[in-house]
Amino acid sequence: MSEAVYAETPMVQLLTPDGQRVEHPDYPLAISDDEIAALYRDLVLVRRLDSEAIALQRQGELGLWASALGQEAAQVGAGRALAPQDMCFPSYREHGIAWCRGVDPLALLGNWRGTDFGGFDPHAFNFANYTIVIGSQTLHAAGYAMGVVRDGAIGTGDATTDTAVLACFGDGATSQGDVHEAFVWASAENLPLVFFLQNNQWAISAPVAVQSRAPLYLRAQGYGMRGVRVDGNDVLATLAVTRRALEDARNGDGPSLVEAYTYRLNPHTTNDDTRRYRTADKAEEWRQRDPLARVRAYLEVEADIASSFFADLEDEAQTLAERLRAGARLLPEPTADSVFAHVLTEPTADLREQQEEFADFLESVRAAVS
Amino acid sequence: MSEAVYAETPMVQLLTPDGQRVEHPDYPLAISDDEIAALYRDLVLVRRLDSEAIALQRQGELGLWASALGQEAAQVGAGRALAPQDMCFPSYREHGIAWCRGVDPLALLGNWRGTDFGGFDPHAFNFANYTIVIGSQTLHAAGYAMGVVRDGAIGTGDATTDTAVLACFGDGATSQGDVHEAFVWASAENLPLVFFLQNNQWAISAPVAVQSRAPLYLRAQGYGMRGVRVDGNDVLATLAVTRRALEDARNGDGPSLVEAYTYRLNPHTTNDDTRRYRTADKAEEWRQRDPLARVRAYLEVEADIASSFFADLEDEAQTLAERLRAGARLLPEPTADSVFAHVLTEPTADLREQQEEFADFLESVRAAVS
Amino acid sequence: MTELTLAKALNASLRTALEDDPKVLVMGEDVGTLGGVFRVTDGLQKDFGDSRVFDTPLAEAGIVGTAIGLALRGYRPVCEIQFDGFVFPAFDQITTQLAKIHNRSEGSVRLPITIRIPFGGGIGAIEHHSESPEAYFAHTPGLRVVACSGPADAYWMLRQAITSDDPVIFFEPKRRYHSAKEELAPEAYPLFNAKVLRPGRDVTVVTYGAMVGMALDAAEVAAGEGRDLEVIDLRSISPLDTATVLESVRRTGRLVIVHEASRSFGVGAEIAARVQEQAFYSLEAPVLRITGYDTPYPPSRIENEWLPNIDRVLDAVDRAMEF
Amino acid sequence: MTELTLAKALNASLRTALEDDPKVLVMGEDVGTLGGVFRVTDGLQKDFGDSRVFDTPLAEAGIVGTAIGLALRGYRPVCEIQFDGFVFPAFDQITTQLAKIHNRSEGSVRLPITIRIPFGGGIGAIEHHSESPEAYFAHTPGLRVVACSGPADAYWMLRQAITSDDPVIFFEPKRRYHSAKEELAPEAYPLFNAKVLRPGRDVTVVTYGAMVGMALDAAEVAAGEGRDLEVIDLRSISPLDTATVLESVRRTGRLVIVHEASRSFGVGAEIAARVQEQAFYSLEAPVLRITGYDTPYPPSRIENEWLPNIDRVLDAVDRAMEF
Ligand SMILES: Cc1ncc(C[n+]2csc(CCOP(=O)(O)OP(=O)(O)O)c2C)c(N)n1
Ligand SMILES: Cc1ncc(C[n+]2csc(CCOP(=O)(O)OP(=O)(O)O)c2C)c(N)n1
Ligand SMILES: [Mg+2]
Ligand SMILES: [Mg+2]
Repeated sequence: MSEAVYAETPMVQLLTPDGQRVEHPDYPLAISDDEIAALYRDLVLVRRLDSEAIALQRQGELGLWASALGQEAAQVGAGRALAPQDMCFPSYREHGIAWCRGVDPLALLGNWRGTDFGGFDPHAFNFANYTIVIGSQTLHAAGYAMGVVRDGAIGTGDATTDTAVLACFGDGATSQGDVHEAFVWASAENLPLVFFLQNNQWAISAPVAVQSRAPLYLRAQGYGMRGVRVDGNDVLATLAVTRRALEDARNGDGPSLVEAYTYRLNPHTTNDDTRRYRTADKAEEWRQRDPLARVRAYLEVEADIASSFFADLEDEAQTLAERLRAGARLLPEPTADSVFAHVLTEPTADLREQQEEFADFLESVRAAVS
Repeated sequence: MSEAVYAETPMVQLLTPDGQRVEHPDYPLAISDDEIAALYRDLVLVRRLDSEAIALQRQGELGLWASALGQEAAQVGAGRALAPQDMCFPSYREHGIAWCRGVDPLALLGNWRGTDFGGFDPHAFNFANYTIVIGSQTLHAAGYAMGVVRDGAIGTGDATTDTAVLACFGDGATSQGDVHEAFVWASAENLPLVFFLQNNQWAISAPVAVQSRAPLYLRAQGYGMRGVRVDGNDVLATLAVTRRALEDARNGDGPSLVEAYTYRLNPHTTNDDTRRYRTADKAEEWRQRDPLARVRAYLEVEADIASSFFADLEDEAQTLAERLRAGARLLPEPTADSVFAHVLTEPTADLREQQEEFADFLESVRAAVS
Repeated sequence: MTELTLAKALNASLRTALEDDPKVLVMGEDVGTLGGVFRVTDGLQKDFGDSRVFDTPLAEAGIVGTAIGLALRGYRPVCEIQFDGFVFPAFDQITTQLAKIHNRSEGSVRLPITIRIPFGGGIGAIEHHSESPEAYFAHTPGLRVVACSGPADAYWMLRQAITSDDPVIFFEPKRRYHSAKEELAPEAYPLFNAKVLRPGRDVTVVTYGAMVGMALDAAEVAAGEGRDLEVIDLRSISPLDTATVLESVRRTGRLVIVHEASRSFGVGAEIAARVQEQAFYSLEAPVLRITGYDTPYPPSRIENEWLPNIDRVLDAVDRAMEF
Repeated sequence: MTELTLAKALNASLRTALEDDPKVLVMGEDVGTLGGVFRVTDGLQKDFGDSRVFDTPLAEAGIVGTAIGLALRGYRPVCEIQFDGFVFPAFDQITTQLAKIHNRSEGSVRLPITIRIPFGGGIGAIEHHSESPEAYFAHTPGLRVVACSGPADAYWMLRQAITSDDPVIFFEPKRRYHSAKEELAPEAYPLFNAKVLRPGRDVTVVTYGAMVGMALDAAEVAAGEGRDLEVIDLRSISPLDTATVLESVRRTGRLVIVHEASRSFGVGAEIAARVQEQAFYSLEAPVLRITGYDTPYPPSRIENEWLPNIDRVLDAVDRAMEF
């Protein structure tokens, strides 16, 4: 993307692609170098888990993976803006936010390995399970926010209990009726909800122009919501903008739409082939805006951090990678019991019978094989 | 509604409630007194068919009726803005537009009497059958407009073939996902489509505030569409604004949203009871803005029309009423054949068998009765 | 106990649920000030406030989707879908989310959501207001689907549905809302069990919803003709109480299934398939189905003829007896 | 004739349809430059231009709803739904509009729309990518529902679906897209007729979609064990070609129905219900169903066990024979 286009749309930026801190009048960000280093650590580890998952897919250990390469800053910025009590509703690509919420990356892999569809308890992390049907989760987020309002958990001034909700979705998702309905609910009921839209320019092979002729953050206005576009490759800007929107939500000042302008550097999933629909040069331009490089540049040039920081981080990433590599293969396999266990909270007689039938069948297969 | 609220939202008006012509810089309207009289005739006859249908319902001749009382100007304004080749997709309350399209009002009654679901051939009038599932028809309108584009029937400059599409829906419908998706399609593909939203302030018992905190015409902006609010009780303004939007569409200048600001004076349908959810004084305020009265005031005071005009029109209305009264009772009853005739374009063996079974059953009932 | 109409019995049930559990919410289009187009929620907003009983924007996906979110936050929403024909915009949220999230989350999340749907015809309505979509939901693992047939049972059934930790699609026979009053059952009967309403020896008639009353009437007429029909109100469509049906069919040897929904791929097909499999040697005649035809629900002036009725049921009984 | 994979056969079919009728359009998510996630529309946009073969915004209700409008304007759209699990946002448009407008308009309007849906499992996919929703559509009057089972048949079936003046839901067994090539059938076979693919005397096996191949394999194995299975590819689910099934069952006296979809309220139930009714005295054993279980489609590492397979079919054959 050329400088010109980058500049054409007003977009909040606090760290330039070459690592310069800049100020934005509406989004002052007081942040220490250690805190920036911590964000950098997140970015590196998230990227590492992503590339490790791709490798696992290539090795046949995962069936599929949806890479977040290029979107780490958007996700870590949003993820670190969340308070512990806030609830987040991801789509299927929010590995970086999952990381920030404390979800073990290994727990994410089962979904892609085909051992489970969830992998973790949403209540334990205030982070919902991945949702694949495009846009659905935005309505869950609106409903959760309605619950927050009914619980009186906004506008009390207590920063440890006032609660906001973050709904994640992509540029393609903006076309779905569900996302609109979530906008309707959020604005009509003034919900403590932040819509976090990662505009990574693509919905599989469809460029964002297939979905909209107007910049997406403008959609908010028509509902009487605040809307803002932030440089999604700038972790500081995304942090500041999302933090502000979440604060507004917690304070009872209603919903916002945050459009994190970014780019999906990898194919849609490991199954996808970008050569069929986009040229490499566009991706190359975006690589120049790499979300990690600018933070590293800042840290190396401007910040006073431990000299071992980068090496230690590389070690940590390596350890993580090894853990994932070993752990993926050990994820518990689905069984007759696991398939039937949670169809309903109490099995029906029919289900019990079918479960036994299935278990017997698996047993007979196992017996035949051995 | 107080003068204050009326003024609060910018709204195109060309004829004041007391019958004064006013100008609007963006919507000049050159219209003769005879043409205004013709519009008045439409308004009167549409109101008459509406009140006659209500009477028929009270007499048990119709099962239900959705009254358009108070919305006649919006509907006649929009209906008369359509060119013959334009296509219109109504919801279930557009009796006034049906009238303008030349649909025999009697043909509308079968739907409410329970003899049919359609009553006329949409292709014959470029007016789709009534659609009850809220919002659905807006997507059909978008698709039809896509067809118009593919046919090259826009932007040729030929006013007799360049074609626009009008999609009608209500304030309640704006919340439905389908309506959003229609906005997405229309704007992303720059379709020759005018969204005609009659904001009659109510969706059954829900005031428009349940759907939105922002004025509805603003919704358009977020999609990069033009949006305008017009005084929906002003037939001249609605005509001018819709005409302009349709012209833009025919010229290839893309979609618009026209919000006709009006009021549903009657209950939602003949089944509804407004006393449960709104006070009479609001309706009374709106009665002061009656869409017919202002045109009549204009014609009586400012225009030079035949002295017998009003009396002749009353006679015509009376004739129409009598025709409806007599005709409703004669609408063809559904039969075994009619129920099965159009399930598919060719009946299957199963359907044929069931049709015979049904016909035999009806025959046996008839035999038993006689 | 006093006698109530179905609408009033359901209203009483919602009222008690709201009283008993502060997490219960009632939501939907026009359920607030209006009290619902059928008045089932009459007076509830006034008494429980508009944060517990509230009108939603006009969008069914939104209603079910936000109910899911509310449940995730610990609430127990009861959603009203205004008419059967308007549940389809919510179909995606129901099938891909409501029915699957408990499973997806490996049991971590429970969605104790009740979706009330007035269903069936016979009220002289326009298109989309007389549908019987129960089979779609019954074919969707992860949902429970029940249908009440009248006031006596409905009070408890709705209370049980609301206390269920699984999503329940709760069908209400709308033509019964304001017709004959009944005394409420003194206590709850298991929600997922069928009920033999009239014992009989000759032919078993299985049905649910508004057709239960018709089937009982048919049984009266049949009795006059010396035929002893056993009438079973299915009550639960998913799970199906096959045991109760089988026990009956093993005695009578003959089964007629009645429902308003179109015949093909309807609920009757599943019952027939199970019964012929599990009571193969007991059947003296094939399982017969008296149902709506395989057409869209017809214009109302012919609905009473189109719907299953006493004549058609008796005709099927005759055919079953003649085998 | 050359041999083609299923994906290529369907591609050729679409290509010919586009060539033959300028009103045919191909639309859906990623069907343009990408050629569809399964490459079924590969190259079509390049050759027919982006006003005839085009990517839509990401919204299935919008895809079907705009296809309806296009049909009203005289077009003949072929919509692709990317995966079975993503048809549900379009369910309202399909059931309340697509299936009903011809009827609503008393025949004035025809909606010659084909909705292509890759369906079924076995490809190691994540949630929502392996569903078998055919029964929902089959239970909806006003739709025609077909499923192809392999390349040979698929070319003609899709052409016939596209020329049909009724809406057709066209299911494609996605796991077959890129597997074994077949020679295309030299000519079309009636779209709504079932086909006896393998004659046999002992037990009739009825199935459709990807299970057809498995059933044929099972028949091979059974033959080795001295059991002669007749295998019928249903092809059309609605209308059901009951006549072909009955003719077979009257000969064999035994029927096993196989499908991937969950058992309860599935397509198998309707077939069983019809056969027990219309071939009551011919049945030597109850009609048996081998299907997906009544659970959500499982995580892919266990899908091959969960899905109907040769062992389970043979087991059912044994049970049928033992009666
Ligand atoms: C309802 C639905 N339709 C189609 C799909 C298939 N699909 C998966 S991802 C995707 C594109 C999503 O694009 P976007 O919302 O921009 O998110 P991104 O993948 O870029 O993160 C599509 C069409 C789906 N998952 N759900
Ligand atoms: C999908 C759907 N849900 C609910 C209904 C029931 N219903 C009929 S009209 C109506 C209100 C519509 O309000 P609005 O869009 O403002 O149109 P108006 O009736 O005011 O003309 C509702 C909820 C419906 N017809 N369709
Ligand atoms: Mg994207
Ligand atoms: Mg309205």
